[in-house]
Amino acid sequence: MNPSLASALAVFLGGMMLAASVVVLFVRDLLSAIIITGMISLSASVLFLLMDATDVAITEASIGAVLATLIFLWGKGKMGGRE
Amino acid sequence: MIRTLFVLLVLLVLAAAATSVIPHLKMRTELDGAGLEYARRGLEDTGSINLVTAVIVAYRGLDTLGEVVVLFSAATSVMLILSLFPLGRGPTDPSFIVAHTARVLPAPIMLLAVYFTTHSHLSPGGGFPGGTIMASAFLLVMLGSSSTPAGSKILPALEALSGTTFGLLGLWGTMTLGQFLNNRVIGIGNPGYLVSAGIIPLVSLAIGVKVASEFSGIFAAFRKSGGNR
Amino acid sequence: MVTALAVFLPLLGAFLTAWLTHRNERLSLLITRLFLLAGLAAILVIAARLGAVTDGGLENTMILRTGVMTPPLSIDLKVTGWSALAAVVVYVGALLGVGRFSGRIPGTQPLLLTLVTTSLGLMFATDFFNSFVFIEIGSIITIGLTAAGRCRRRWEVALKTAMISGLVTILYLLAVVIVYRTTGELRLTAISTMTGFPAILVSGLLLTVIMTEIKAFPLSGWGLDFYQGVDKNFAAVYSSTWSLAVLLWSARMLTVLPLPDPGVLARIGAGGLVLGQLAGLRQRDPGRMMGYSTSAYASILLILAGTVHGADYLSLTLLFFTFASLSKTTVFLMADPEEEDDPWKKVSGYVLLLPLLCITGIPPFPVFWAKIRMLTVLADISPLLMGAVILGLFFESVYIYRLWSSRTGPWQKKRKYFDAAFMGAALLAAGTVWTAAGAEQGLSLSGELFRAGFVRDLFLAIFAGGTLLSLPGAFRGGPGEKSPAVWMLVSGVALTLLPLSGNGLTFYVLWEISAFAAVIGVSKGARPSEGTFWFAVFAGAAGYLLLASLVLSDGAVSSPGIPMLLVAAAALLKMGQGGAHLWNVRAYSTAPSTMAAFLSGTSSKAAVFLLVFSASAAAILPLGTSLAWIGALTALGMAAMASLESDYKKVLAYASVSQLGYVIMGIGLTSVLGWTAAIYHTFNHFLFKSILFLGAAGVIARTGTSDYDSLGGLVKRMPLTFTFTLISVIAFAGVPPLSGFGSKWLLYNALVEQGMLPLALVAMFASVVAFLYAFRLLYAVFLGQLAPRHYEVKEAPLAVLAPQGVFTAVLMALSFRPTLLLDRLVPAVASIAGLGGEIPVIEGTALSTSLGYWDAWSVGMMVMGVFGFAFVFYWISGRRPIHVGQLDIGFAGELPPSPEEVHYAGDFFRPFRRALAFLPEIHASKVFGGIVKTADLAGDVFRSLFTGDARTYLLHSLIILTVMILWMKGGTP
Amino acid sequence: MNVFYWTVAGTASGLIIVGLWGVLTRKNILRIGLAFTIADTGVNLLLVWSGYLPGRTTPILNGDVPAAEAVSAVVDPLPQALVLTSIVIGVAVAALFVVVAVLASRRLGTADIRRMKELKW
Repeated sequence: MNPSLASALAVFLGGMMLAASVVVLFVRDLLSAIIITGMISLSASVLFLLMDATDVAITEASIGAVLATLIFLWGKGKMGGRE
Repeated sequence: MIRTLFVLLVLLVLAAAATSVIPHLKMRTELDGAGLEYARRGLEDTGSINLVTAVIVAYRGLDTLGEVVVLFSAATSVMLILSLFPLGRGPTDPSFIVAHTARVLPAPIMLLAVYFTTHSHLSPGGGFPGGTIMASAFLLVMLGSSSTPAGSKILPALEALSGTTFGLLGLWGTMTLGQFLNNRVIGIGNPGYLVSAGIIPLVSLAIGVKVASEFSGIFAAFRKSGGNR
Repeated sequence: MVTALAVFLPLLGAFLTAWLTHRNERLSLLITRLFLLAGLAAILVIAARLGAVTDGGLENTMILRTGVMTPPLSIDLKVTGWSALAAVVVYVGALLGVGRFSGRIPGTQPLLLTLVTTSLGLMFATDFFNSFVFIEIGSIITIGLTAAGRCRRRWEVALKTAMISGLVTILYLLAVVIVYRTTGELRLTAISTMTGFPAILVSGLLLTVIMTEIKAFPLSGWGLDFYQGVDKNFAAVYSSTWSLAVLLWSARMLTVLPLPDPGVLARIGAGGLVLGQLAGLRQRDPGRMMGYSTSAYASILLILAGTVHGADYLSLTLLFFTFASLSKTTVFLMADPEEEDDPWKKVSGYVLLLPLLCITGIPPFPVFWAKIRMLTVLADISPLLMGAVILGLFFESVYIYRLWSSRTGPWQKKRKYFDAAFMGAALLAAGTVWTAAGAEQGLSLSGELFRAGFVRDLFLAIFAGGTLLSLPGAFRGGPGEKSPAVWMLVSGVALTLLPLSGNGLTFYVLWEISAFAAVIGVSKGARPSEGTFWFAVFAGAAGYLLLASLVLSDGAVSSPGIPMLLVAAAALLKMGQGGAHLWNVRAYSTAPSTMAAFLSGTSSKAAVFLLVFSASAAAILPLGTSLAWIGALTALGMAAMASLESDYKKVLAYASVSQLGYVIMGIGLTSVLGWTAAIYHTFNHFLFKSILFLGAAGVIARTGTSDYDSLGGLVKRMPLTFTFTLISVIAFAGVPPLSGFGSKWLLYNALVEQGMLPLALVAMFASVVAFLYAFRLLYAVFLGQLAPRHYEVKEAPLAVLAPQGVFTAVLMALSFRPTLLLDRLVPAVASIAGLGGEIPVIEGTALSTSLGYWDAWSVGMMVMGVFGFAFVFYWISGRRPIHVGQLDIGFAGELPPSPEEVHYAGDFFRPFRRALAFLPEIHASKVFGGIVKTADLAGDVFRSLFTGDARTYLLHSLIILTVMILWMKGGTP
Repeated sequence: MNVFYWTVAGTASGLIIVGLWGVLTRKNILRIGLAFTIADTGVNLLLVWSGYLPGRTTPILNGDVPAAEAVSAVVDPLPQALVLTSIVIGVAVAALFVVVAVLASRRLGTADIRRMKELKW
């Protein structure tokens, strides 16, 4: 991939991820927080791809992004409204 | 609030103190250390085209065994805890859409998973993502049925079988070549073909099945105590 | 192959049982045991091949290669003799705990088996990332088993553990990044080659990880909560599997950390030991105490890593941590998890003793050998560091003793709860024998530490004779007491061997054995807990002072300067001087009476022996005058306390301390006369205090009370006891012609000779006060009105009466013929180098000094003559005596207002009470109370760090990390 | 390429700091779990980043990359292998954490970590 394109993408993704991570901490709704965390993981897997780590990208997408999110969703469901 | 700011301050001081390490982490342009060796001789040593798999399954197979054990422990713990302290409310009837999706999708998903798992030495993928995808197929099956699917009965057996296989494959290496988990106990064959790289495909398959059964076990335990809402 | 089997067999078993556990629980449990046994066999084979047990091959290695090629490309597991032995403990711990934990909570077997493989893997790991994987498995299983355990607070504990392990993961992986980027590989040994700031950063990260994982203060908060809240059966398994593995892995890691200055570790460790254990002082929850103790061992590891190297390091870490782990396992196995608040409620302290003493490192338990070697090394590096370590260890022993002495429950009848615990105890005992036999220090008794001669033989006679004569009574416990005979015998034998010790270490070992056997003996009393605790604490303090002195003076019992000061302090504590009588009074009054007789009469002479033989006169000279004053004031104060007290045993306890004050006074004079007086008085005290306490034992055994107000008038019921007591009271009151006068006379001579008139006045005044309590004792117990419930009381049992007879015979012989002793004592003392002053001369039966002479034989004969004459005159004069019955009280027609006042010994010295109120009990209590309170307050400051909020614990870790990085960064340009 | 390199490093470190910040300050235990996940993601990024070399390809020696030129053509495979392990460990721990958190909040009646400190001092 074009180096400058990669850089631009990295800056964009990185900025988004950092912003999203702060949002996760402060957003009121836990459901949104979980979804946003999943998005951060997904963005990370794109960064992995940009760093030529295909195996890692696949694993992060399937395990880190999907599975972890499912687990947290289950947890939120089971925990109910307890805050 | 004060706590929030204080903690941030501590973390920033820590980060600032650690910044001196930056000059030591400049971007490399050439490989060095162990990475260089892997790139240089990895194919020759293991017969695996995918060097990451070569490292995971062959060179540092012990780490991977450990990794499998991590999953095993976590899954066993989760199942144990949820069986000791049930959360109530068993599986609910699936909706029409879910039920039908669940009937169609698992087969192609399974195919993808098997490909990932068995071709780990040839292309990206490997036992872990493969196993996870297998588990998601199982999850779909589970979501599509109102009772616990029949498959979950054989899960523990599969788990035990794949785990034991992994262990025994490892001990085979110790017995013949004096090296636990050596992949060259059978010839490494012709790199690039499915049947090559010694026992790497076998180990990957064992890992895949093991991971799949662990995650499926977790899902089943979750499901039993109420499923997703 | 064997290595692979040893490591991976349990894992295969885990896979198998994971499948089985849903089907056949019993089969699954059986398979678990079988796999563990097979693994144990394999590891034993390895240990034998490495020569770890017999040939000390701790450094021999055996490599288990994995993967393809060799490190740094692949991963090795390296088994050393050192880790093989630890692995044996892991297997043993798992085997001991499997039935108790997995047997009670089905479904835990796979996790338990995996934990074993993981523990072994971590101990054998040579790869940085591989270690990480093992650490993660261990944490996960810990969380899982904690949550599955039978304990109310399982969720809280599991969550905290999970959060800690989350932080550890992050810090560790950061270290992995830096290590790989700067060294290009991941072997553990590569870390030590790092330099510059990356080295500092990695050191900081790993040190934080290690301190958190091994629960070193101040990162021990979660560990304390863990041990308090966790299922005790799981804690048993955890202690000797995962906890041990992490400790030993950390032990290796600490040696490869690229620290700019390894001394940092020792400082962190020593500081953590003192402050952390200070925080533990006030601890009441037994589980949490074990947590604090774990934290102490973590600090010890840091200290060792900073100071000791090579083979010494290996053997020390092995001794410390394997035995501490096994002990902890044994302690936890004795807990009853059904009792949530205090799982040890039903355990009698007796069965807890072995593992607890093992943890505190009392000789001859294995940890002791490690401890003394560590202290020896530290003394060379920095005495201050050593002092800090000793202080920390003492704090630890305080709460451990409290844990022990507060368990007063009856013997647990349910044997099944104790099977595993007994196994653990047996293993500890075997380990003790093994280490003691292999201890390089050589426990030979053939050497001569103490110059042979009359003085030594005299003490030998005291120890042997006192033990033999106190023993018969010990077989017959008083009301509510259990027989202390066994422990008295152990203590006595150790005492008897004391004068024969060949070196300082032997002396110390015997000293401690004697002390702690006596502590156990005391615990057999009717209401033991308080007395036992205080006795243990003071004995522990004295022991640590002695140990410090030994280490500082290179194994001699003492040498001038600080070591002598420490020895003197130890002896004073042991003799209850200068305010330390708190323990004597509490221990003697709660102990079985014969045990008190043994302690006061015989055992207390060990401290005199120590002082006499460790003090070259030159060494003691600078202390002399202060010693003499301490002795004098104690003699006076304690005599006053004795007069005001109305508990038989307490009176004797105060009296005992008071009399030992004279001994201290004599020793403080550093003159021939002074020492002669001191040793002579020691022997006298041995005689009359044994008689008095044995007499008290007889009285208490028969009447069931030691309260003056309920006694009285026993003279007709127990005439022999009365006679013996009378004789010894005359003796110690210092009335001629009996022997107490002789030693006091010598002492006054010595005081006057040295020009210490004020001291002489105090001593004489103390003698007057002594007369008060001696007089009251006779009246309160034997004279006056006999209480109706004692009408049928019989003479004391023969077991205590006969020894009193023997003692009295010796006392009488010595009274009339003191030269029997002095003939040899005076030349022996005179030949001790460095003692100044006049040498008394013995001519015939008379002893003379420049101030005058004393002829006991003539005086005795004269007194007898006078009495005989009076008796004969009385007899001839023909007056018939009127017999007055004991109950015949003439009150001139008045009825006594209340029954107590009939007994006129009740509150006998009320008038003196106010006059003497300024005296010591109050002040001693205040001083010690102040010390305790200050320590508690200081401890509370550090305790308050542990808020219970897991986030705070994580914050501690991060703050420590930041501080360490900044600190080390500042240290290197 | 330096921009890319340091951007990833900055993102990763930022995620770690924010994640830890969240762990140390949030009260809901599930959110603390999320914060851990974020920090983990940051650490994983950092690991892969440490094996990154500019202008190279995935360490797979198929037709595009001949084995002989591998040394100058592929990125470092080792950190990738480590990250795979780390990801799996991360999700395993997360699963256990969530289960414990759920049960803790059910048994204690609250998901507030400040209430989970019965054991202290």
